[in-house]
Amino acid sequence: MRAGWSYVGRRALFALITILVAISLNFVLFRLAPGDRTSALRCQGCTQEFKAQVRAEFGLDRSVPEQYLVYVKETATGNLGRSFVTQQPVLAELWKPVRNTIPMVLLGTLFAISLGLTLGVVSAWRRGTITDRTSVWSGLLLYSLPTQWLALMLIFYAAGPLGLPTSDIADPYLAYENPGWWPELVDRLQHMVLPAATIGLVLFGEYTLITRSSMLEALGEDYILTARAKGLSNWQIVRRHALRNSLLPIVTLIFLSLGFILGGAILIETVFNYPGIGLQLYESVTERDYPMLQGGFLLLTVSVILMNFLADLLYFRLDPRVTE
Amino acid sequence: MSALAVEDLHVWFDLPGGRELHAVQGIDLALEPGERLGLVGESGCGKTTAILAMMGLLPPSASVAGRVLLAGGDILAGGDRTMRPHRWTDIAMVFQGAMNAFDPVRTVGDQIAEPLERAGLAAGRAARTRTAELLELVGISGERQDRYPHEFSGGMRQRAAIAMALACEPKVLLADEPTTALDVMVQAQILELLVRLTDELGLAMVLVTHDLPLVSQACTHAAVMYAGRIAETGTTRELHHAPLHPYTRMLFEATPDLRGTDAVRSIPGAPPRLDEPTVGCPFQPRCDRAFGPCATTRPPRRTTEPGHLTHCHLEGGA
Amino acid sequence: MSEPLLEIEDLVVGYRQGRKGVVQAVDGVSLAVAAGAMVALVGESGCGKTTTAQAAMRMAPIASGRIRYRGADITALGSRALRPIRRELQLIFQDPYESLDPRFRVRDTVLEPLQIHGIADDREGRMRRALERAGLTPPELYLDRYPHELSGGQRQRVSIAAALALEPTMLLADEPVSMLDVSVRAGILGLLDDLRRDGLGVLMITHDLSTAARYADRICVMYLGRIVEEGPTAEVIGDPRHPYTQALLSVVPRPDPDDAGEPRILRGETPNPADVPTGCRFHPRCPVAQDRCRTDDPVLAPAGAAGHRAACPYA
Amino acid sequence: MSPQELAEAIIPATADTRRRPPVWRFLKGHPQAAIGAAILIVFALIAILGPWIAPYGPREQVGPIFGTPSNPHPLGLDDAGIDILSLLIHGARITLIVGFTGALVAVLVGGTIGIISGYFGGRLDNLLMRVTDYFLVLPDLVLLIVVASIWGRSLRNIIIIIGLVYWTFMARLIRSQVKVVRERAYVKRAQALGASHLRIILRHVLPQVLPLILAQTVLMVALAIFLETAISFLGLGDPNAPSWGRMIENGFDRSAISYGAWWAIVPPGLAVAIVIMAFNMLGTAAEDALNPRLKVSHLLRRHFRMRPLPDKDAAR
Repeated sequence: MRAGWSYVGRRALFALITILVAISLNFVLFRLAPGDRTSALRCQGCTQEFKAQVRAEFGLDRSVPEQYLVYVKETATGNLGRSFVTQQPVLAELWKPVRNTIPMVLLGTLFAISLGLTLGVVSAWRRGTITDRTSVWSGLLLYSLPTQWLALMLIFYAAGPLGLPTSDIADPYLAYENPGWWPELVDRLQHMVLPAATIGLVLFGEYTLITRSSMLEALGEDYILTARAKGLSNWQIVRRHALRNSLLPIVTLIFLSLGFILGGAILIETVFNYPGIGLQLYESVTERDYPMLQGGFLLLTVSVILMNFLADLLYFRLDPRVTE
Repeated sequence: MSALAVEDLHVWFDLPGGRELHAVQGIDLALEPGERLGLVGESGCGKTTAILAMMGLLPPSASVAGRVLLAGGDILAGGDRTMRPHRWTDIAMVFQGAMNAFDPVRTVGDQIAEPLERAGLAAGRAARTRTAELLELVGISGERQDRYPHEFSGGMRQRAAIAMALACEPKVLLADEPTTALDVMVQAQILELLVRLTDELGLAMVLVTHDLPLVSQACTHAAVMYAGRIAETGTTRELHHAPLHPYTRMLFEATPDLRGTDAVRSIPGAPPRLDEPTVGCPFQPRCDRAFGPCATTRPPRRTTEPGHLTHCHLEGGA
Repeated sequence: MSEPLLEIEDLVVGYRQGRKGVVQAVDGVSLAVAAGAMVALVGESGCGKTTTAQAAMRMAPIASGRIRYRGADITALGSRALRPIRRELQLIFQDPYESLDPRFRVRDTVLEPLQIHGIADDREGRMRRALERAGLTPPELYLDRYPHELSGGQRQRVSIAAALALEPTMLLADEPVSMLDVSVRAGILGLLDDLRRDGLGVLMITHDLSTAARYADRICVMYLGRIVEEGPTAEVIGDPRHPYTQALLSVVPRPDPDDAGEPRILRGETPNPADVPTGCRFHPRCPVAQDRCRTDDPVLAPAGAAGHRAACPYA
Repeated sequence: MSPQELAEAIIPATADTRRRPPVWRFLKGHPQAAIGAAILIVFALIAILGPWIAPYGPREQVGPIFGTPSNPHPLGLDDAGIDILSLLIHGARITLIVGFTGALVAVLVGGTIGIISGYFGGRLDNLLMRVTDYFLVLPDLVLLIVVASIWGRSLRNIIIIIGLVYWTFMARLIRSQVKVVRERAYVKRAQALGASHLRIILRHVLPQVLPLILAQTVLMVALAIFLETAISFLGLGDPNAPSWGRMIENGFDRSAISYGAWWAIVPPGLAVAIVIMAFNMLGTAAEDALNPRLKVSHLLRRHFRMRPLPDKDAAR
């Protein structure tokens, strides 16, 4: 197993280096913008006091390489600067919306994974049947829908009949009534349904297609013929041999699609006015709150990198060949 | 009673456009326990298709006719339904690329034990013990059953594939080019193993190969296939010393011998297409002894010694 | 026999393999091929026979040693200076299904070497002559076919025709028939034999001793990057001196079931060039190994008749 | 036995299937791809003929705000009283141009790097693949938002950024293909003959990977269009280009929902969905056709059939 641990070590090192690259890229991208962090162009409503504080904190009167080092150091210690709008630390400002986003995205993704994987497997198994064709076409269709548009369609055509709220994360009147945790939870969930469904539907299409073709590839392998020769039933072949092998590429793809999911979250939260990290980013863009934008971008990139690392670990668990 | 008998086996494949390819055109084989039969032929002659048909492993585009008798009972009559109970328990197979015959994410032992559990022969601890025994039988330490296929070398994987085939103590073993892609020395090891196992366990084995010398050395009997038919069957000695079919003789003439001095001659031309009906003898265009009836009449089945059969118009040997 | 065409002297080829360091695929190989001669390089997979041929073509990184062609050192020539040599030395590949570009007609495949070497005069004639020489007559029948319209044997002949288009003096054939059906092998080997009689030098790489025995003048047996035995074919086959050659010969299947001798099957796996034993490389598998074999690395020394050498003190 | 070997054992060499079918044969054999191609041709014609077939101009107020669909305006009017059908027709050109050029940038950059990396291998390959590794983990839309908000809102920027985000996918894919082709004997032979790298790449390598490049380009156009609508929706699109993405944004931004003006949002979204779907249909079908591993399945629902023995005399 020593070879295995060196694999884990190397993937961890890669993740660390990638995070450093992401931090550097973040620095460069925002340096390329006109003006410095505190110029009138970029920090219109800032007080002189606030500007001076930012200048000192990030060494803006020093040379660019020195600024870079300060930036890396500050970032490493968790200081991502202060929001221009609220003048509060970025990290704390980001934490609130992130807490709102995670359950919503998780709900949608789990929905997509469970349904997409099932339908993909069934579809590959029943290749060429009506079931297969239906799931391929519906997968293609869902995969092709613009996320924001699907969200709008749900507002137009699903919210009314289902009696679901289309905006915000909670009913504002509920706070005055203080009815206890159960109605509040139900209210939260009701607000989550449509955003999560949008994410779920879009991903569901993608996952169905990926699972299907990955499964089909596995079913063409020689060891499936061996399994058939050994007298295993179709179900045993799928369960014991095809499934695990076809899951290998899917795991990577699901984790890799996290970047896509986060992008989707921006669009969805904007449509549903759902106070998550996506809406926060959208507002930072419209309000030109660069520190928040910079911090949000870094946070999302790092979370994608960590997810990739998780995928590597999972791959290591699933595939005995991964040691080199 | 023969361990395995094949009677008038035909296989067709559907081709696009409603056409058909008649891959196996009525072959007969019979093996006693302990016999090793080499099924020899060039690529595309139908030898692999024939043994896949004996295992019932053909794709849905295939249709089959004829009988496959295991100890006297026809297992082919009901198609896949009557085949399945016999697969691996009575008739097992060693595949060509042992490299790919194993699932890469499950241990070797797991995959050897799998048919044991399926057939209700052994489970849990008993299955592990049996798996270890099987591995020892093919010369691999039983402790290696927890290893994964990629941790085995090519030769070891082929041994493990043989162990897997023997799991349910079948009476018949089909081996499809078991040594192709292996080095000469490893090939010798595998052949030695197969010969020893058939002798010790009284297995009947069909060895499919394109390599005539291999059959001469490893098998007691041989069947030479050409264009979906059997050109000649007999003992390996009969085939080498007194071939009845010119194809058999010409194949030997095309094979260089380590210490031979005879000229090595290739066989001109190429095998016929199997998606069109053949008139007369399929080998006639390439045959150096073709005469009148060969082009028009399908050669009759003839025999000289018991068990030495041919499909050829020539009388008195090739 | 005239002056050697191709001489390989003390060739060492190393590959970097991951973090394991350098693997010596070929470790001190010397051989020579004369005009009108066929030399067979025989051994199991991973013994370095293909790498040797590639190094002779200057297609593998040479760590040390010399490659001479017609007496001229080509070991360090740049790609421009190498061009005239590349006209004279031609490779023939193992797999006829992979060696032809599926998008090229036979015509294009055979013309390509002429285009690469900028030979403009009589292209058509050269192409036809090459096809005829390779046994594809009349050429008109094949010129406009794609590889998928040819049989395996025909593909290999096209491959040989492409090699002959530049009228080379030396052929390097890497397992030229191992992917072909038995019935057509003899035709391809006979063709190579005819070319040898016409005065070409042929270096044939093969794992099949029967083929080598039948067609080659000399046989070099390789084991783990070294030549362990070499000599005239009749000598090596009839009177093998190295225990490895002896074992190898004993397991070659013979067409006659009555010809079987007692096979001396070596145990263990095909050796791995990344893990070379000390002393004699063969000692862990050798049936006659002594204590000194563990430490002493034997060199090729005369054994038996003239020109026959083996790398074993007990030969 | 591998699928290819099985096919070869069964079918004589004369029926070899190694050569790839030409485009029309591919379309004929894959209805999914044919439908996709047909849809794309229709949209391409609309994009080309836009100014001549659109009933009104893209900035022409022809009726009331959010006018309902009616006879002269079958898809209604938007928040500025502009005819939506006309906007759709004008927008087709912009959307398709962004999609195609964005994909083209990605393909050119990624394809070149993929081929160089795969063909030459070694240290250069290592370096280039490390770089793509880093790019691969960047969340695409988020990066796009950041860059667009810093660089400013213009079509050119969007195209460049789309190209820069997606070249990595292309490079990875092409590289692995080229690595396979590079080991083919005919490439080795050309090398042994002393052919230049450029010649080998152009004559032997590129033609082999071209079908895959084309399939991927098609899929990439879909992605690029997707990204354009997303970035436009977030208000970072080109203010002067009325693309479909901007139409959706406009509808949303100007409260089409509260007006109940579904016609301001449904048609452009539907157009985007149809075009993306058409690209995906074509692209995935091509991808599947190029994947030999999908040709054989050993899991069977139906089995081989039994049939009576043929009549002996007829067989003769």
